[in-house]
Amino acid sequence: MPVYTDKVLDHFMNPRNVGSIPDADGIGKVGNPTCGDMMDFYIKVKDNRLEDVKFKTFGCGAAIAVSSMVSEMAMGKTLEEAKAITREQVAQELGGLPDNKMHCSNLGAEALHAAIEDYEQKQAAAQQGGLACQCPFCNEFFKDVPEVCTSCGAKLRFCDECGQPIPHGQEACPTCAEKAQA
Amino acid sequence: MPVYTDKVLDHFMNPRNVGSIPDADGIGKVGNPTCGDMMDFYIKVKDNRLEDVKFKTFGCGAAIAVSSMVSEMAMGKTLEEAKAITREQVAQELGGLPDNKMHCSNLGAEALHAAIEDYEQKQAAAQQGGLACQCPFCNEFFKDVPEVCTSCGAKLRFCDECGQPIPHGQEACPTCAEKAQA
Amino acid sequence: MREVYLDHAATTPLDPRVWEAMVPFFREQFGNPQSLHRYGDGPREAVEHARAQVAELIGAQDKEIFFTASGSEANNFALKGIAFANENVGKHLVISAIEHHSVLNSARTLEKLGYEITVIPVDAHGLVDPAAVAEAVRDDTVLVSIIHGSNEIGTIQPIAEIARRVKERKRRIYVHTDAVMTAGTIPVNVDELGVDLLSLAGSAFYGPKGSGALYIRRGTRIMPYIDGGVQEKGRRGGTENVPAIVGLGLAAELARGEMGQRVAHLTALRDRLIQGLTAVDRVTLTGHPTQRLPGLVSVVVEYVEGEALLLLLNASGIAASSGSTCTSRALKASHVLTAIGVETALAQGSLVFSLGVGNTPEDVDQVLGVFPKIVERLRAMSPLYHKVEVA
Amino acid sequence: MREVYLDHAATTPLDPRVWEAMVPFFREQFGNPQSLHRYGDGPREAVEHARAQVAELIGAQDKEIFFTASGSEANNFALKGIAFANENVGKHLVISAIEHHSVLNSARTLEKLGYEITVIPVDAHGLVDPAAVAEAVRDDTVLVSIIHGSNEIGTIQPIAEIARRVKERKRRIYVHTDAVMTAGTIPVNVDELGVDLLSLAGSAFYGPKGSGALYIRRGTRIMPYIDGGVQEKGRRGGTENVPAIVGLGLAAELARGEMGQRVAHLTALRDRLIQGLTAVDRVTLTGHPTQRLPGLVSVVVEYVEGEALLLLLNASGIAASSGSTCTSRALKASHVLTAIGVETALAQGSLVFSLGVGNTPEDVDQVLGVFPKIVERLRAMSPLYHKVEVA
Ligand SMILES: Cc1ncc(COP(=O)(O)O)c(C=O)c1O
Ligand SMILES: Cc1ncc(COP(=O)(O)O)c(C=O)c1O
Ligand code: FES
Ligand code: FES
Repeated sequence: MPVYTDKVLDHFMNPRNVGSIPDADGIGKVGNPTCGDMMDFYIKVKDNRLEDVKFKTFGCGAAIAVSSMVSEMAMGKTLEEAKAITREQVAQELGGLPDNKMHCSNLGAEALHAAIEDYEQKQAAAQQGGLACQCPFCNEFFKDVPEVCTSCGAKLRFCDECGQPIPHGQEACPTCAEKAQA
Repeated sequence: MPVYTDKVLDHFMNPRNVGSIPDADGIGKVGNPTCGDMMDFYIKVKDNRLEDVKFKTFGCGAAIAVSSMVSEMAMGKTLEEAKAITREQVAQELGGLPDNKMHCSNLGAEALHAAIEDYEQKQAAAQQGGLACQCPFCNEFFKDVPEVCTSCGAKLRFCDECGQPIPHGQEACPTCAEKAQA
Repeated sequence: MREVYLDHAATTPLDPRVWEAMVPFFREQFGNPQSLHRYGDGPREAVEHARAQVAELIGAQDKEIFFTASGSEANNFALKGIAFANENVGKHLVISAIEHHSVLNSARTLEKLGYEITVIPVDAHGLVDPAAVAEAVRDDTVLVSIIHGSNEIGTIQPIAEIARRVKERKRRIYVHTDAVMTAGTIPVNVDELGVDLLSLAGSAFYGPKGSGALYIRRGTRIMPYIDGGVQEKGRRGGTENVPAIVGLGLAAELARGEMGQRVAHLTALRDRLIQGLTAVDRVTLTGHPTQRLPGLVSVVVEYVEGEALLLLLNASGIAASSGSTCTSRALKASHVLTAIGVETALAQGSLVFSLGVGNTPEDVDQVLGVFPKIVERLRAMSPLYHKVEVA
Repeated sequence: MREVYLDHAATTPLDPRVWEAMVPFFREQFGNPQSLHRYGDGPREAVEHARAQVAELIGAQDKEIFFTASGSEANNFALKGIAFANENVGKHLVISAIEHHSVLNSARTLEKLGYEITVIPVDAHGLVDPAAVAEAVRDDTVLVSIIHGSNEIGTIQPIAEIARRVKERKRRIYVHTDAVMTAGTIPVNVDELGVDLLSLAGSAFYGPKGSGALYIRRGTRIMPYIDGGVQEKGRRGGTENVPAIVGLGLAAELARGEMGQRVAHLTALRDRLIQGLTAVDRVTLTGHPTQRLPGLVSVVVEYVEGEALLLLLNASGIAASSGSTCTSRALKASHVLTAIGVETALAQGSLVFSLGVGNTPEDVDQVLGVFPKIVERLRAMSPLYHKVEVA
């Protein structure tokens, strides 16, 4: 009796949709390495449907399998359908997960939802008149780039290359790094 | 690894000198059934030597083997030699005893010594002029039979048959019982 | 000489089918069930299968079974685990006067640690009065622990009635039963008994030594007793003894399937043996005449000592046991015999024959053939016997 | 696929010679060692023989060996048995920050019961400073318990020096060491170590699961932990697991006889494996570079997670383990890695390969052949890795 079902192992050994999307329409990041898991989801949206979904995951076998499963489940779905994906559904699709790994399936759904939310906020921002800059801390949009976020008060740093804000405590610009990697 | 040595088992299975001596020169009784062990030793003495030794024992295998061994060791010895028999010697002769059974070998030696002491006291009493009666409680001798022991104050009862005192709390006369049994 | 084993209460032989099932887990399947790699897979599956087998034996859910290394460990776990976890509720426990030493001494240890213990007496047949237990329960009582079947006198307690009465008195009180002698031998169902905790041991029903389990009803507040890693859901640390657990599981399954036959077989032999033994002068049955373990025969033989009886029986090829002072390392007569009012002097002559599925009527006849002679021989040697005879 | 078992710290395979020695005690020799009849004789002798074998392994007297069912039980016994028995002396214990869970959680349980625990930190190599231990000892300290060899980082503690310093500070203080990883693997002598108590387990050196022992120096005041009958001189109740004890005994004898060869063999493989693994970028050894268990290789692989590594290694036929959060049921990173100052994020990538006598240079090569690819593959998937690469 292996800890994981065959389906989990298959998704772990042959994960679908690994990678990032340099010009993603939405990016969702959850977890952090201190807790042992971290997931980044990237989405491309077309006609309200997920045209492409990619992920990068640091985490256990379940975390990787869940990421893969979620990406597969979400692919091609409308945003509303994708938002309705729950961790129970993910676990069920995988043929079950050990009790103590249920939070991994939670993370997968969360990261996907975060990516969709990110997309929707950007859309909203665009509708609000092409706001140039978004605070990496509170997700508020600005037309002009302030020194300090007018919404949450965070001090903003910007990448010399692309001008995007760099999250607090990080050395490199995530936007450029994504591109360089792609 | 049986609990007992072959020698112990031999003495237990084929105990030497089991029985009582109706006209014993000395009787030694130790232990009581509540503690799980009780030994009676009977001796016949001739020319300061143990001419005959017999025993009755209620107790475990070790107790029976020890009784048998002690009777064999004592047989033919002078009283002084017999009094020098220790529990260690008994245990050694038996090839050893389990730790928690050492008290049984003690009992054996004690019962023998008690029988010799009984003999010596009777001798002393005889030398003191044929004292007729001995208190069963404190072993004091009397010329005339008192109602109450003048030494320890115990109330004495006597056998209707043989006139010997009957120990406290006992129904039958031990002296007659011995004879009836023999 | 024909050998007759009549000491199944001490330990049963291992069922060859159980043995066969254990073998692979000593060899290829040696992995640790906690391992994530392939070596852990088979052992883990086997442990969980065994858990289901044990659960089914006593009508429990799989998750309520926690493996231990012995019945004694299960009893320690139950008493101390409950006591330590429920200190804030109270520090009072109730046990009976005829518990196994692992319960009795656990209670004594708790006493030293500041707990209070009430010991419920038993009647001459060794029965606990459920009303007395209910009455002993107080506001600060956290556990009632009563043995199910006695290994010394065979009496089976009315646990269901005890549990019912106790819970009537105080709802949130835990009830434990030491079912080492009954689970796997007679029908035992945790819901019918109404208990929250139940101890069992594999070596009592043809399973391996080193195997045992504590049933813990869901929702029971208990502290682990062997602190350690994540094994047994963090409730019992230590690398799982996989072969022993596998053996316990199969032994449970076999016991469940064959229980009816086994009980009938044992009961017939038991009654035949009781009848023959008690036909000897001044040999009396101890424990309850009918409410007793199907394979357990316990008697008291007057004027002789138990160990000496055992040794002579052994010399005749018969293996039995005794609760006499001389057979106990502590050199004290059995507290169980004392509790049923057997005089200490008589308790010295206690004998216990415990039958097993492999015993036959011939075995019983062999005992009955030698028993009177052995008793006579020792009585002839006893300084107690003739005196009474004469009197 | 060629299978390579490199998880001997989790459990070792049973030595076939040990197995052979155990078999009779599952079959004809099934009796209870406490039985007075013939069925008890062989088992009793076997148990005492095993006691002598274990005693000899660690330079103890036979009477100082008490069998348990696991290393964890031995650790619980040591800590709680000493704590409960010496309450009148004091209620303070000293342990290190890198103890096994069975020691750590026993200490925590004692804390709940009103005892005070001082935890001594370790340096980056996982070493305890003897001076720090001596300083932590107070008038009310009853026990110092320091692990001998760590199953997670391999570091071997200077127990002799610790015991010396402690006894210098306060004479009547007990010193215990958890030697589960060392006894039977490297030379261990209770007098040279100067300890009063020492835990060991058979499954760590090719003995059976369900076997363990606590060494208790003569004159040590300790309470039984599993209360029960007279087994183990009243210090540990429960029917003796005879086959397991027999197996432990022979495993101890074999270990003593073959220790030199075994250590040489393991050390060579270990160093080859360490060298190969740490040649990969951002893979670092944890624990002490030289003062370490001969068969234990522990590393941290940056940017990837341990369980994922294990699963891919498993898919390549290699069985290993990890102290990452994801492999612990408690979902907390290993307290041992935290104690040696490994950042929690890095601790996620911990890997432990533990070698055994059956491993070969080919096994090491198989690991080194796949390891870089596996790391690369997971790093490619990791959201952490490229960021740092770029930075
Ligand atoms: C250092 C150490 N102590 C104690 C134990 C517990 O041993 P067991 O699993 O036999 O209870 C282990 C187990 O691997 C260990 O490595
Ligand atoms: C009623 C009862 N409880 C507990 C035990 C202890 O079981 P173990 O020897 O497996 O620890 C026994 C042992 O025979 C027993 O008869
Ligand atoms: S007479 Fe009881 S132990 Fe010997
Ligand atoms: S990512 Fe850690 S348990 Fe899944």
